[in-house]
Amino acid sequence: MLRFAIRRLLLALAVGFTVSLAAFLALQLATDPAQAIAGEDAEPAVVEQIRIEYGLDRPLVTQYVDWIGNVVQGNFGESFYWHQSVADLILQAAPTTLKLATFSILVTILVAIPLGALAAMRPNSWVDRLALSVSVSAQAIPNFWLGLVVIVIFSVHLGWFPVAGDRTLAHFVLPAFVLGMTSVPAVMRLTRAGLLEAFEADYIRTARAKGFRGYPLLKKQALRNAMLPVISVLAVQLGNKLGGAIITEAVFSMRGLGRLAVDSIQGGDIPTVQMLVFVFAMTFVLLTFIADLINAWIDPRLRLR
Amino acid sequence: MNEHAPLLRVENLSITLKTPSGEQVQPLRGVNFELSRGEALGIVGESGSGKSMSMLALMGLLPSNARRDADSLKLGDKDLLQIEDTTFAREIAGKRIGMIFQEPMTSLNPVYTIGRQLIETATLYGRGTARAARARAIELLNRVGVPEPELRLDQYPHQLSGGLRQRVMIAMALMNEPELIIADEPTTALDVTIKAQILDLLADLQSELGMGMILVSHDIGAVSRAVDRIGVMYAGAFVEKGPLDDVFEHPLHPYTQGLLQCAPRATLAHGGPRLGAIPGSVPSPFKRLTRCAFSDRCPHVHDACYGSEPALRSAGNQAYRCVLDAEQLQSDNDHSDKGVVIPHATPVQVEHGDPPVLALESASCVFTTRRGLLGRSKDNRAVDDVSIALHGNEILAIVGESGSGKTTTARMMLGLQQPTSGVALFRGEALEKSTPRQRAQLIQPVFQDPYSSLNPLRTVGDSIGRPLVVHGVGNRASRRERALEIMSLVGLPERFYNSYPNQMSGGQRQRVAIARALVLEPKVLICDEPTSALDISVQAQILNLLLDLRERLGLTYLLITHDLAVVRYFATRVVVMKSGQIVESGETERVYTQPTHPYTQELLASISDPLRRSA
Amino acid sequence: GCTDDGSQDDILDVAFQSQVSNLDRTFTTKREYIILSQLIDDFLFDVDPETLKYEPLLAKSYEFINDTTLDVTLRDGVKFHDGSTLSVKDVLYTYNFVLDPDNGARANRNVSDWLESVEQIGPMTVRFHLSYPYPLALRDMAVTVPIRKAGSYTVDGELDKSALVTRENGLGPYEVVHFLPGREVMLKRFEDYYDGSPKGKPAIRQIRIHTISDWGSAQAGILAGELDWLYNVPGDIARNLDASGYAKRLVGPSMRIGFLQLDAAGLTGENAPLTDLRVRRAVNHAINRQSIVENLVGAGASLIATSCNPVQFGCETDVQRYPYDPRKARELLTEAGYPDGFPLTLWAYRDPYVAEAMAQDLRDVGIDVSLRYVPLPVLNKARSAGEIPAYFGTWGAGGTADVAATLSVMWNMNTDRNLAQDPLIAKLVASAERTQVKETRRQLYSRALKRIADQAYWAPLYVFPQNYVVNKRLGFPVPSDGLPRLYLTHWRSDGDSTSGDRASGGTVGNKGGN
Amino acid sequence: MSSIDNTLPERQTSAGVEHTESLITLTPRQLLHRRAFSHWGLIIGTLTVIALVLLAVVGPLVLPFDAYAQELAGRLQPPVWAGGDWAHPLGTDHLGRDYLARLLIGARISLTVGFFAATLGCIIGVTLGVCAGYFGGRIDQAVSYLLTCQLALPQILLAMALVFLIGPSIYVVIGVIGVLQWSYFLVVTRSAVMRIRELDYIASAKTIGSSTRSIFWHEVLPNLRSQIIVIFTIEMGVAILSEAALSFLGVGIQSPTPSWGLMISEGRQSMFFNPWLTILPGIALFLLVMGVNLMGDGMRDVLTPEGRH
Ligand SMILES: Nc1ncnc2c1ncn2[C@@H]1O[C@H](COP(=O)(O)OP(=O)(O)OP(=O)(O)O)[C@@H](O)[C@H]1O
Ligand SMILES: Nc1ncnc2c1ncn2[C@@H]1O[C@H](COP(=O)(O)OP(=O)(O)OP(=O)(O)O)[C@@H](O)[C@H]1O
Ligand SMILES: [Mg+2]
Ligand SMILES: [Mg+2]
Repeated sequence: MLRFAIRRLLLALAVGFTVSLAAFLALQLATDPAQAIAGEDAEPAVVEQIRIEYGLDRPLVTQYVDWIGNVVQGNFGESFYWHQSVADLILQAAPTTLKLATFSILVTILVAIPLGALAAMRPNSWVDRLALSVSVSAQAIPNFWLGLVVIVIFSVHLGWFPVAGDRTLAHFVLPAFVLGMTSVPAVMRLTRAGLLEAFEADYIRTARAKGFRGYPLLKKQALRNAMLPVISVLAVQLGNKLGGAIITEAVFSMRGLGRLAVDSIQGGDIPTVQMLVFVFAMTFVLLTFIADLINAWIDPRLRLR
Repeated sequence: MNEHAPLLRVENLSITLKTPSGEQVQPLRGVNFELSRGEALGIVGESGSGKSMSMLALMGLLPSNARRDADSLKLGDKDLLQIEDTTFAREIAGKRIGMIFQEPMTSLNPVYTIGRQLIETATLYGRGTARAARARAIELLNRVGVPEPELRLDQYPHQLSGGLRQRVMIAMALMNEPELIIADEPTTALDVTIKAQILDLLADLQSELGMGMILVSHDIGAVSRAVDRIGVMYAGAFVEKGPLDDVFEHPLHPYTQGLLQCAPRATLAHGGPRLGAIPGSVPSPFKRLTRCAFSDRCPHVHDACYGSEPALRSAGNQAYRCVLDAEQLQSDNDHSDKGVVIPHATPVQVEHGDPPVLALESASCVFTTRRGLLGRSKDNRAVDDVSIALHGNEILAIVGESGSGKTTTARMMLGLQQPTSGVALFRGEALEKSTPRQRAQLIQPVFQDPYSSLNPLRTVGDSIGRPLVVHGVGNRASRRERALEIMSLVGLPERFYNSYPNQMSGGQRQRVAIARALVLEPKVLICDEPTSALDISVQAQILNLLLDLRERLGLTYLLITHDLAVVRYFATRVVVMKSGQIVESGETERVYTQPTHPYTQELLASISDPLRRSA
Repeated sequence: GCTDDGSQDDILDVAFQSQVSNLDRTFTTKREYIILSQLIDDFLFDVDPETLKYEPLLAKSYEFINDTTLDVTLRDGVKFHDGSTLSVKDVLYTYNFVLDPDNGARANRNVSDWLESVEQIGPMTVRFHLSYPYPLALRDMAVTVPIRKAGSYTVDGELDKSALVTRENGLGPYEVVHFLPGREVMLKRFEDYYDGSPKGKPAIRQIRIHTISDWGSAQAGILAGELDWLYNVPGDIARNLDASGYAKRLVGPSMRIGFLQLDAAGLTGENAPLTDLRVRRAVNHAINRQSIVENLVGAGASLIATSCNPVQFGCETDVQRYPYDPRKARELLTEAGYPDGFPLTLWAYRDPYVAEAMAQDLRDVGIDVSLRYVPLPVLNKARSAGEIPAYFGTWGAGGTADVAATLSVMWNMNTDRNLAQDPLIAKLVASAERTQVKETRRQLYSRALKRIADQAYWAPLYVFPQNYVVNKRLGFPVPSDGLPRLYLTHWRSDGDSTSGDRASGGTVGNKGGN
Repeated sequence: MSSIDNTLPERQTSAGVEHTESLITLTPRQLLHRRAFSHWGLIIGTLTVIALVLLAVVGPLVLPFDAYAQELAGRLQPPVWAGGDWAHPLGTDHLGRDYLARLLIGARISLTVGFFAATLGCIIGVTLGVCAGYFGGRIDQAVSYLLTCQLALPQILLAMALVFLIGPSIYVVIGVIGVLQWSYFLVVTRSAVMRIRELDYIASAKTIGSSTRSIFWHEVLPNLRSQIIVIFTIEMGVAILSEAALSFLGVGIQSPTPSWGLMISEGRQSMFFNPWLTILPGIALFLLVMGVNLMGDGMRDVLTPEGRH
C-alpha cells in the first residue's frame, strides 16, 4: 500500500513536470514576459532591465532546470508579474477555486445522482425521460453562455444573488450551479447506467430472491457497486473543475486559480503559469489516486493491488 | 407422495414477453407440475427451453416486460397469484423458498462480506436477530462443508473458490429453513469434480432437511445424481414427466429419446455406436405454435402433429406430450437403438513411426501480468514443463479442469504463443523455422466460442474464403466455388453463403468455423472445446461431423475438452492436465479402465451417467 | 457585505479593469497604480487636474537657482500613515534610492538620467543637482517619485525591494486598510492628512477598489448597485449605462492618442510595401477616422492629424493632412505598383472594433488586411522581433502635457517602437530634450512632427476620450489629463439625488418608468 | 471458462431487438436501418444537424446579406421583433454587420472546426489506442503515461498559450482542439482493441497466416468502426463547444470571421441593453450541439447497443 502510494506520488511528479514543461515552452515562445511586466506604456530600457533582473535572458534549458531544482527544494519561485512568491499567490487564489469546485461538485452530486437513480429505478418512465432531457440539454448548453444568462436573470433582474466577485457565500451560488451543471450529464448517465447494470447483475437477482425489493435493494445492494465508475468520474471532474474553472471565473469575475492562470498567461508570468499547471496536474493525478482508494474501500476486489 | 397437500402446485403457467420492438414472445406455454414435501424434482431441457423462466416466474423475479399467467400457483395453501409482490418478498422469498443460481462467481454481491450477505437474509424484515443469524450462518457453513466458517464470515466472495462460493450460496438459501429450495443449474459453472460434490451435497441436504427441491439443469447426467422425479422441457412446456428411472429406462417422447442417445457416455468403451443426433435446433419462442413444437425435428412426424399442439398424456407413472401411443413410441425407441445406429467410423491407422506432426518438448509458458502503469508484476505459470506429441491420424485429447493450461498448450502448438522455455516442434523441426503460411496449410484451429471465432462483419462465404485470399489462391469465382464445396462438406446449405454470423445458431457457426479451417486442406485440426458452448443435441451433430470428416479427409485431431464422456467416445489417446502439468497420459481405454494418478481417479469418480443407474 | 449605495456606508466602490498586484508605485508603471498612488502617496509636486500646471505639494516652495540647480523646501508637520513626521532625510533617502541603479526602481528609471545628486542645504530644504537642463524635471518629481520614509526598503538590515508591495506607509490622503493582491484594495481616509495640501482633505471615508476585468460584470455591478465608479469605459457601455438611468456618464479628455504605426524602415523585409511613401500615404487616406470616431469611439474623442496630443506643449498641429479619400488611396497604391493591393497583417491589442473598422477601410481600398488581435505582451514580443508591419498603437504619455513624453519614447533610435528609424527625427527630439528654452524646444518638435506627417510614418487617428460611469450621487471632478483623482470625490446631496431610490428597486425593468 | 455456455445465441449477440424471428433473418445493414428509424433522438438530432448544415451551406449563398460588410452608421440595430426592419432581420452588431448572415457563417465555422478537430483527435486517439491495445506492454504503458499527462493538463490554459504562440486562425484552433482532445478516442479504442485482440477470429486470422498489418486493417479496424463513428459525433459536439469557449475567451477564431463563441463574447458587452446579440448565438450553439449530441447518442444506441452504458 505504502509502496503503491509512493509510486503514485512519483507518477504525479513526473506528470506534473512533463505538463509544466509544455506550459513553460509554450509561454516562452508565445510572449515576452519582460514586456508583460512592464505594461502598456513601458520604455524599452525598462523592459531590458526587467529581463536581466528576472534572469529571462538565460537559455531556456537553464531556466527550466533551475525551476525544477527549486521546486524540488520546495521553492516555488517568485512571480514576475505579481511581485510575490508564487506559493503565496496560489494559496491566496486557491480558496476561491476550492470553494467553487467543492460547491459545484456538490451541485453535480445532488442533481446527477438522485436523478440518475430515479431514472434507473424506472427506465423509460417520464422520470427517465426528464433525466435524459436534462442531461442532453446540460451537455449542449455552452456554460459561459449559461453563466451570462443566469446573471441577467438572477442577479440583475431578480436581484437574488450578487453579480460578480467572490466575497461572500452568496457569490458562489450561481457559479457553482453553472459549473456544476457541466458535469451533470456524465455523472447522471454513469449513475443510471451503473445502476441499470447492477440491477441486471446476478447478485441483485440473488438479493431479490432473498426478499429485497425497492429502495432497500437500491441502497443496500446496487448502489455501492454502481458508484465505482461514478467516483472515478467525479474525481476527474473535480480535477477538471479545479483546472477548468477558468471560464466560470471569467464570467463571474471571481479571482480564483482560473483567473490567476488567465491573467498570468496574458501577462506572460511564466513562473506562475508553470507552477499552476504543475499543481493542477499533480492534483489531478492525486485525485484519481484518492478515487482509486475510495473505490478500493468500496470494492474489496480492487484491494488486491 | 402426499396427494392432499402438495408443497407446490403450478397449473398452466405461461409467460409472455414484450420485446423492445413490440413483438410478443412466449417462452413458457402452459407449464404444469406438482411437488410434494420432501420430494426432489429435476427439470432438464436444452438452452432456451424455458427452465429458468419458469423458476423465475415462481419467485416473482421476471423481467419487467414479462407477463405471468397461470390457473393456479400455490405454495402449500398460499395462493401466490393473489398476494402482492411486497408481501411475497416479505413472507415467501428467501424465507419459504430458497434459491440457488448458476454462476457462483457473480451471484454473490462482490462488495459485501459473506457474513453480511448470509446474515441479512435472516434479519431482513425482522425475520430474526443478528446474533441468532450469525450462529446459524456458522452452523450452516459447517454443514455445507466450508472449512473455518467463522473466518469466512469476514471474507469477500472473490476470496473464495467457485466451489466454496456455491456452498455459501447453498447455505444462504437455507438460512431461513425454507420448505422449498430451487437450484437453477447450480453446478454448470463448476469443474467436473466439484460438480459432483455439490450435487451430492444438495441431495443429502434435501433428504436430511425434508425440503422440497427443484433442480434445473441441461445436463441429464447431473440431475440423475440428486432427484427422484424428472421433467423434460422443450420449447416452453414439458414434453415428458415421470419418475427418474422410468423416464431414463423407457423414455416415451421422441425428444427425450433423442436426448438420451446423443449424450456420449463415459461409461461405455471407446468406439461405441454413433451418437444419435437430433437434427435441427430448438425452435425460436417467437413463433406462434399451432402444431407440435418438436415436429420439425421428430423422426416420427406425421400429419396429426400439425393440427394443434398435442396435450400431455399419461402412461403409468409417466406423462408425455405426443400424438402417438406409449407402446408405439416405446417400441420405436427400442428399435431405433439398433436400427438407427450408423456404423462407427472405420478406425484409421495411427502413424507412429515418423516424427510427430506437432510436438512440444518440455515447454513452459509463464504469463507476466502487471496492473496499471506502475503496478507490481505477477507471474502465472500456465504451462509447466509439458512434453506432448501429436502423431498423424490419431485423435489426441487433452482433459483437465479449468485453468489447467489446456488452451495455452494448444496455442503453443499452433504458434500463437511463444513458449517461455522449451520448444515447439513442427514435423520434428523448430516451429519458427516454418512460416505461418506453411503451417497454416497443415494445421488449423477450431475454437471454443463460435460467437467470437467469426468476424461479425464478414459473411459466411467471406469468412470461409478468407484463407484463400490470404494465400492468394484462385480468383473470386473459384474461391466462391471452393467455399460452397466446403460448406456442403460440413453440412451448411448454400443459402447461408451471404449470411452474417449473427443470423445463425451456435451449431451453424461452429460449422462455418470448421469449414474455414478445412478450406486450406490441412492435415491437423486443433479443436479447443469445439462443442462446449453448444447444446447437447448440437454437440452430437458436430462430433459426428468431425468423425465423418476424419474418415473422408484422413484428418488428425487434437481435441481439448473437459468432458470425460466426449473424450472416451472420441479420442484414441488422452492426456490429463492439472495446474499446467501433465499428470497422466495413455491410450484412452487404458486411462479410463486403469487410471494411475489420483487426480485421474477423482475425475472418473465424478462421472454421472443417467443410464448407469438404471442399467 | 455588498452595499446598495455607497453613500449609505460611505464606501466608494471602484472597479479597475486591470488587477492591482502591487501597491508600490516605485516599481510599477501601469495606469491603475498611478491612480492608486495618487491616493496613498504624496509627491514633492502635484499636477493640477484642471490647469495641468505643476505646483508644490509636499514642497512648501521651490526655486530654480540656475538651469541645473533646484532648491525645494518641505512643508512642516506632514505625517506618514504610521504617524512619523516627514523630514529632509526621507526625501534624500527616496531620491538616492531612485538614483542607485542597483535598486531597479522602475517607475522613475529615467530620473537618474537627468538628476545627478541631492543634498540637504537647510533644515527643511533639499537641493537637486541636474545633469543637464531638463524640461520635465518637475513632471517627473510630481508623477514618478513618491516620497518614502527613510529606510523603507531595508528589512532586517537588508535591501528588500518588495518591502512595500503589500504594506504601504505613504503620505497620501488615504491609507491602506487591507490589500488582497489581484482582487481588492481597501483604503480609508487618513485622518492626519496635513492641512493645506492642494489635494485637499478627502470627503469619502473609505474607498474599495475591486478588480473586474470584463465589462459585462462591471455593468452588472453598476446595474445591481454594487459599484459606484468606473473609468476607461467603452463608449457604447457608457452610453447605455447613462441611458439606463442607473448611473451617469462623465466624459473627459485623456492624454492618450491612437495611431497606426507603419513599418517604414522595412523591418519586416527589405521591400515591404510600407517602405514606399505612397503606400503609407494611401493608408492614411484610406482610413475613415471621422466615421470611426463618430460611431465607435463616441463623444469626447477628437480627430488628430499630427502624431501627438494637441494639448501637449510642443504639439505642432499645422502639418501635412491626409483627409479620408479612398479614391486617392487607390491611386497612390496603383502608382506604387500595387494596383491589386498586397497582403498586410495589422496587429492590435485593444479596441477591437476600431481595429476591425480600420481593417475594413484598408480592405476597401484593396489592401488584403488580416487582423491579428493579441494581448499586449504578445504584440510587444512580435514587435521586438521585427515581425510587425503595422499596428494599432496608443500612447498615454504618462499623462504628461508635453510632447517630450511622447516623441522621446517613440522616435529614439533604440526603441523597437520606432518602425521608421528616421535618424533626423531622433536627433531633433534628442536636442529638444536638452534645453529649458521653450521656444527652441517648440521649434525642434515642430520640425520633427512635420517630418513625421510628411513621411506619413504614422497614421494618427484620434485622442481617446475618457469615459467615467459614476453613481448619480457621486461628485467627481473630471480631470483634464485623463488621470482620475479619486480623493476629490464626494457624495452629493443636491437635486441629482432623486436617483437615490435606486437602492430600493434596483432592477433594469424599472428603467421604463423613468 | 470450462462451463457449458448455455445462454441462448440470440441473447449473446446483443440486448433486445434481434430476438424477433423476423429480425434474425435481416442483414446487419437492414437491422441498423430498422433501429435507426425507430430511434427518436437520432431522428431529431440528425434532422437538426442536417437543417443547420443546409442553412450554413446554402443560406449565405441565397440570402442577400453580407456577414462582413460594415456599416458603422447602422450599428446595433435590433431584430425585427424588437423594432428592427427587414433589411437586417436579426439586427446588426457593433460594426453594423448583418447578424443573420454572421450567424449563418458562424454555423459554417462551428461545423468546420467541429468536424476537422474531431477528425484530428480521431486520428491521434485511434492510432494511439489501437497501438496500445494491440501491442500492449511497454507501448501501452507509454500511451497510458501520455494519456495521464493529457488528462492532467488544464486544456484551456495550454490552448491559450498555443494560440498566442502560433497566432489565432481557424487552422490553429482546429489543431489545438484536435491535439488536446483525443483521450476519449484512445480510451475506447484501446479497450475495444484489447477485447478484440483476444477474440478467436483474430487468432484464426493469425493461424491462416495473415500479416499483422492485414489483421489491423481487415479484422480489427472494421470492428471499431461503429464505436469510432459514435465517439466522433460526440467529440464533434465537444469540439464545437471548445471552439466557442476559446473564441469566447478571445483566443479562438478572430474577428471579422464570425464564430458563435466570439459573437457571444462581443455581445456580452451590451448584454443588458442588446440582449439578442448574446442570446441568438447561444441558442444557435445550443441547437447545433444538441443536434450533434442527440445524433451521437442515437448512433451509440443503434450501432453499439451493448455500449449504451
Ligand atoms: N429478457 C428477455 N427478453 C426476451 N426474451 C427472453 C428474455 N429472457 C429470456 N428470454 C427468452 O425466453 C426463453 C426461455 O429462456 P430461459 O432462460 O428460461 O431458458 P433456459 O431453459 O433456462 O435456458 P438456459 O439453459 O440457457 O438457461 C428463451 O428463448 C429466451 O430467449
Ligand atoms: N493471455 C494470458 N495472460 C495471462 N494469463 C493467461 C493468459 N492466458 C491464459 N492465462 C492463464 O493461464 C492459465 C491457463 O489457462 P488456459 O486457458 O490454458 O487454461 P485451460 O485449461 O484452457 O482452461 P479452460 O478450461 O478454462 O479453458 C490460467 O490460469 C489463465 O488465467
Ligand atoms: Mg437457464
Ligand atoms: Mg481453454
